[in-house]
Amino acid sequence: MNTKVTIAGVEFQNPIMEASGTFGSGMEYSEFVDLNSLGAVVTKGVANVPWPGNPTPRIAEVRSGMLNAIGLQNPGVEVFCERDLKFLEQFENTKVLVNVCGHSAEEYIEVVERLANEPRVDMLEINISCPNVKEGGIAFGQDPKAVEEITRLVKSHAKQPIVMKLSPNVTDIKVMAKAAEAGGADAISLINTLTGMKIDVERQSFVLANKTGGMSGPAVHPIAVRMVYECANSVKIPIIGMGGISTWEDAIEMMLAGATAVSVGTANFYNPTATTDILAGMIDYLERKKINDINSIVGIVK
Amino acid sequence: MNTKVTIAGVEFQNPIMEASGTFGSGMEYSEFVDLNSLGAVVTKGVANVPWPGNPTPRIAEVRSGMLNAIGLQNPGVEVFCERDLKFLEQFENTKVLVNVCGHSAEEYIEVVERLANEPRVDMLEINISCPNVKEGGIAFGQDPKAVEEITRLVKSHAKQPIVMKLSPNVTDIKVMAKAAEAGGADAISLINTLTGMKIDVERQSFVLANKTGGMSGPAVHPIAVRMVYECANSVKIPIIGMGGISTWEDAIEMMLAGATAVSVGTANFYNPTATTDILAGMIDYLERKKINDINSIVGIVK
Amino acid sequence: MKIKETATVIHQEELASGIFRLVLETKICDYAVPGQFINIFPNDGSKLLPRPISICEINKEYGLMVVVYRVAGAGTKEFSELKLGDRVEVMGPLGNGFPLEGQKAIVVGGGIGVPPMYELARQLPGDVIAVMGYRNDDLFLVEEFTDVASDLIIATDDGSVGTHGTVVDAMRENHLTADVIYACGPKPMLKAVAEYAKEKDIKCYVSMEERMACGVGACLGCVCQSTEKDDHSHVNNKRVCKDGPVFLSTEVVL
Amino acid sequence: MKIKETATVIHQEELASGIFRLVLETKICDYAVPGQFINIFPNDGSKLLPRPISICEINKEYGLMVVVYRVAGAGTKEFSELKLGDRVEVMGPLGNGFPLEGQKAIVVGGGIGVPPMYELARQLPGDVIAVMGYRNDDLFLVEEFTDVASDLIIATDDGSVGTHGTVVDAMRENHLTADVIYACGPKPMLKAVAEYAKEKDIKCYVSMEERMACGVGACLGCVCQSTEKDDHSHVNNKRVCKDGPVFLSTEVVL
Ligand SMILES: Cc1cc2nc3c(=O)[nH]c(=O)nc-3n(C[C@H](O)[C@H](O)[C@H](O)COP(=O)(O)OP(=O)(O)OC[C@H]3O[C@@H](n4cnc5c(N)ncnc54)[C@H](O)[C@@H]3O)c2cc1C
Ligand SMILES: Cc1cc2nc3c(=O)[nH]c(=O)nc-3n(C[C@H](O)[C@H](O)[C@H](O)COP(=O)(O)OP(=O)(O)OC[C@H]3O[C@@H](n4cnc5c(N)ncnc54)[C@H](O)[C@@H]3O)c2cc1C
Ligand SMILES: Cc1cc2nc3c(=O)[nH]c(=O)nc-3n(C[C@H](O)[C@H](O)[C@H](O)COP(=O)(O)O)c2cc1C
Ligand SMILES: Cc1cc2nc3c(=O)[nH]c(=O)nc-3n(C[C@H](O)[C@H](O)[C@H](O)COP(=O)(O)O)c2cc1C
Ligand code: FES
Ligand code: FES
Repeated sequence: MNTKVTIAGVEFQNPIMEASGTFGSGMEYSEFVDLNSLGAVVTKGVANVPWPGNPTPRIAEVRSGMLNAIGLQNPGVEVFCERDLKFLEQFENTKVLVNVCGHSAEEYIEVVERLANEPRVDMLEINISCPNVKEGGIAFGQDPKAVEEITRLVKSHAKQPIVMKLSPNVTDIKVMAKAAEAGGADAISLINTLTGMKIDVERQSFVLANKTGGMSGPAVHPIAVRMVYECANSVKIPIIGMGGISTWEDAIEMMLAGATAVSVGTANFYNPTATTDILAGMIDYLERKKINDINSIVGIVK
Repeated sequence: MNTKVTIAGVEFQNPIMEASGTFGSGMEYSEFVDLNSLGAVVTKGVANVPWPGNPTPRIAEVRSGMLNAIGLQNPGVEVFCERDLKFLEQFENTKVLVNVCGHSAEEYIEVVERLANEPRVDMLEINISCPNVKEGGIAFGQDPKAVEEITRLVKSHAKQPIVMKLSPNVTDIKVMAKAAEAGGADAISLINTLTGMKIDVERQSFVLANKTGGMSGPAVHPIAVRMVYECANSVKIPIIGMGGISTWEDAIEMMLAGATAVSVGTANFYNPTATTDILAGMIDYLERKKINDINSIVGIVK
Repeated sequence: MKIKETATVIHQEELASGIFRLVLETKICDYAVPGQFINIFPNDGSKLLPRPISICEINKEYGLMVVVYRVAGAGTKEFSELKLGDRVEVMGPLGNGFPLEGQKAIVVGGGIGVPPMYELARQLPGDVIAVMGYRNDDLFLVEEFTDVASDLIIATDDGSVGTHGTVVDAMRENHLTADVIYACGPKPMLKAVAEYAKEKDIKCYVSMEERMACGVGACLGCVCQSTEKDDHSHVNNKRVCKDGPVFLSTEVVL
Repeated sequence: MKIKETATVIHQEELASGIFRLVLETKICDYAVPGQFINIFPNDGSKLLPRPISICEINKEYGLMVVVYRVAGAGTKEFSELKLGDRVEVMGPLGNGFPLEGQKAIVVGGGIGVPPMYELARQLPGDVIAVMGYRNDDLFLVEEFTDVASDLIIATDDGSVGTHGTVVDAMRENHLTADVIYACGPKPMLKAVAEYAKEKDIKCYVSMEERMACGVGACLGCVCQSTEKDDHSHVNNKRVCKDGPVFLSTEVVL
């Protein structure tokens, strides 16, 4: 059976990645998961310089999901290259997607250029959809003109293929997908988190120091499936689908809706072997259904 | 202790309503709940003529929520007045909000005019946010200009105060709230359902005949709280908050975020006494916190 | 009168592969009639919607109600793990039951449509012929029907027991006639039974199934198409939960 | 080595009002040291995140681990209903434990910070003085500390037992000194203990608390402010779950 999928010329041994920010650079979860068995590791968002992130509490639980307001804490691209990319060198079968964040176009470009000659970087995921930072992030991702522009700019500086990561906090995701495509994106990934809020009724104050946070987990899955479906039927570039995937059924659902590959995020937090468990379940499903090539289920539900 | 709240001059004995479409006109739940103890009954969306709604399946379960694609099946405003409004006459302590739907401005106006002289109608909730009908509904609710226009038009024909019901499927809910306010809305209510999708992986087809459905239930609550908060800090007109309220904590959270009243929808399906249970819990909370007037918690978390 | 309450599990056993018999202590049985159903709610907080399950047996004396269900997904899986003394939320009785008619009745059940016919067969005033369809020889409730029906005819898809084929094949084979037919099972079976009834000019009641949310007629989720304009929405849609689940076969589009 | 597995409940009892002692059979105990914690996962599918709970007692011989927790919300409420034989998902051991140091140590626990000091007191090589703070006379683990500490000093907020006041009031009252202090409890208490230690020039370890998601250092949810740039993100943030929960009192901003 073939489980290989190809996105922008990069071949993945299988369509399972973990979602940026939920897995570090893989180091912490390597005690539970053989990173070499994943399609790709998608690293935590990295900026040109270290970012301290938001004050705590940064985490809140909601029903069938969670809110986070990490605020893209990261050590900056230098340390990232020296430590995280170096660590990832040993996992030869697995591709590496580096998630890139910035407050401004210049900052994105600085990171992209620094990564240009790093052989371990197979693809760049450009995060224009983080709801937890004041400038940059989601501001880029909610206006189609800005999406197209930043895509074009990043693309012109990038050596590796670029995946634009879209925000679900928009009226029409198809418009954003088309803007990314028009700007020259090699692929899109969605969804990033939905902006939510939790108030502690006893303390009469916000649970998160940042007031709002990004919602993820199974609660957002139906919205993610809908958006992946809408995009798959609007653009020709491939889609990496994510949002609440925690079982193999969720992953298959996302592929049937039109995703070529899928990322697993929040599920890692309650099941550290979620990625490999999901992959095993998908393979069982394909065998049971006598499907020889995983690519043949992509987007077949119309 | 005062539990009375006032919206657009209409006084409600308490801030608990049930959400349109989840309670019929109250008849079916009157075996479980004394309708006379609610702040208001909000009726299922009614159009100028009977609507058959969508094909089945219309219901799908998702984690901590559900999808529905009823498609606004309703008997038309004539039957509604003769049967449902008549039934509601006996509950004198409870206000009646009639939820109005239409495919076009003309259809909304026809309903609003038919209801103008019905004494049992205390307020109109104008549904410009239903994701389950092809024309009308959400199309009005996703464009600020359209929101303002339809609000102005309905307001000019309405005898009762109007509440504009907003869609959460937008980039910036504040813009929609301001548009409704500019159009002359007496209040806004939010959120309607978030558009979602579920695919049956065994049958490789959509679970809902309509493909997409509106997501409701606890899963959407953090998004609803965030949006109510954003609107409360953007407009001066009062807000009826809803979306996933199933416990008294959820209701208090919504009021702390800025809602003057709250609606309970999906929770009725798994707890037919959800409305009165929630009211009892809220009163306990206020007593425990020695709060004499429920109005004093509205929007105090900033 | 409808009740929502926490019922206590008195007994549970697996009757056939994946088919469970659950005995609940619940006041619902005081008001229940055959053909009605109850909503059972998963305890797991992520599964909100009711699982509608037909009433299989009512024991008013002891306040007990029996349901028989197939493990179809996560909710029924959870139910199958309930043990003596466990507690589970239930609501009912819901819908309208079968009118009890006729000197001679045929009760027809297919698959998981078998159980609701049992209490009906017990309560019918006249002679009862039971026609039950199963996939294979993994039968259930056979003794029960043997006790209450004057005749029990079995059909299996694989021919391992009784007639090789459907319940309608079995009815034809046995040239069955009666004053009234009651049927519960998958839609194609209901359609075939309704056609048989029409041919033989027998009155026929069918029990329908649809995805539900409220279970009480409020949400309009569970409609089936009716041949005439319905009283509620005036649009040829009947609510399975409130106007049904039992309908005259001529009332609904099968 | 960290493990995620399904543990079996061996015993549960309520030690004081709302304070439960849960004994689990889990392989985690093979690798655990005092001061580490485990993640316990609710069985309810709508509650996804782990509940971090400190290890109170390790019994490697029988493969048992004891945790003591307070019912604080829905997750711990669910745990409090676990009975012998029930199964629950756990992950651990997580974080770094207390370094075992000194000829004479003071172990300080406040409220639900009391339990983690027990296994520490058992394993410390030198003399141990235990100083435990409670709200009122609803004490717990007193016998246990009496057995393992050379002295047990109690402080209560309402003065019903021991010193009327905080653990630090009790430490001052008894003019306590030692080579090292270990403390777990609410942040204001940790701050006061750290100040006492500084005054007396005693090395001091504190165990910190923060909202967590992954528990393994991946999500950056649980950071506390560190006095120096941290090794991981280079931004004065240490991860409680991975770099802690035990820190030198001088390493972190209290
Ligand atoms: C009036 C009525 C009576 C029924 N009586 C019985 C009975 O006596 N025994 C029995 O085994 N089954 C019966 N069913 C079917 C039973 O309701 C479903 O098998 C059950 O709800 C599946 O739940 P699940 O969580 O295991 O499956 P899932 O697929 O996980 O359920 C997901 C959602 O879909 C709904 N759903 C799934 N299948 C059906 C279905 N076939 N009909 C309606 N809703 C469904 C569930 O209620 C739930 O809301 C009846 C259905 C209806 C409408
Ligand atoms: C390292 C560490 C060790 C701990 N050891 C113990 C212990 O030994 N005994 C004990 O009783 N408690 C301990 N706690 C606190 C315990 O984790 C919380 O009381 C518990 O998670 C509350 O869960 P809940 O579902 O009952 O509350 P809820 O408020 O419903 O929980 C909602 C969410 O918030 C998180 N949360 C709530 N309170 C806290 C808190 N104080 N700290 C961290 N997360 C929290 C929960 O984990 C959950 O994700 C420890 C916390 C940490 C960080
Ligand atoms: C704690 C946390 C941190 C995240 N950090 C990032 C990030 O740095 N960059 C990014 O593009 N997305 C980030 N995300 C979003 C996820 O990559 C993913 O898009 C989202 O969580 C939805 O998937 P899930 O429901 O499977 O978690 C983060 C999510 C979580 C929960
Ligand atoms: C079955 C169903 C039918 C609904 N019908 C309507 C409707 O007719 N008009 C309307 O404005 N909203 C309708 N809604 C939306 C609800 O009124 C409410 O805005 C939404 O469900 C969020 O609240 P909840 O999470 O408490 O259900 C419907 C929702 C459901 C679940
Ligand atoms: S399930 Fe709501 S009307 Fe039938
Ligand atoms: S909880 Fe994720 S880093 Fe600590």
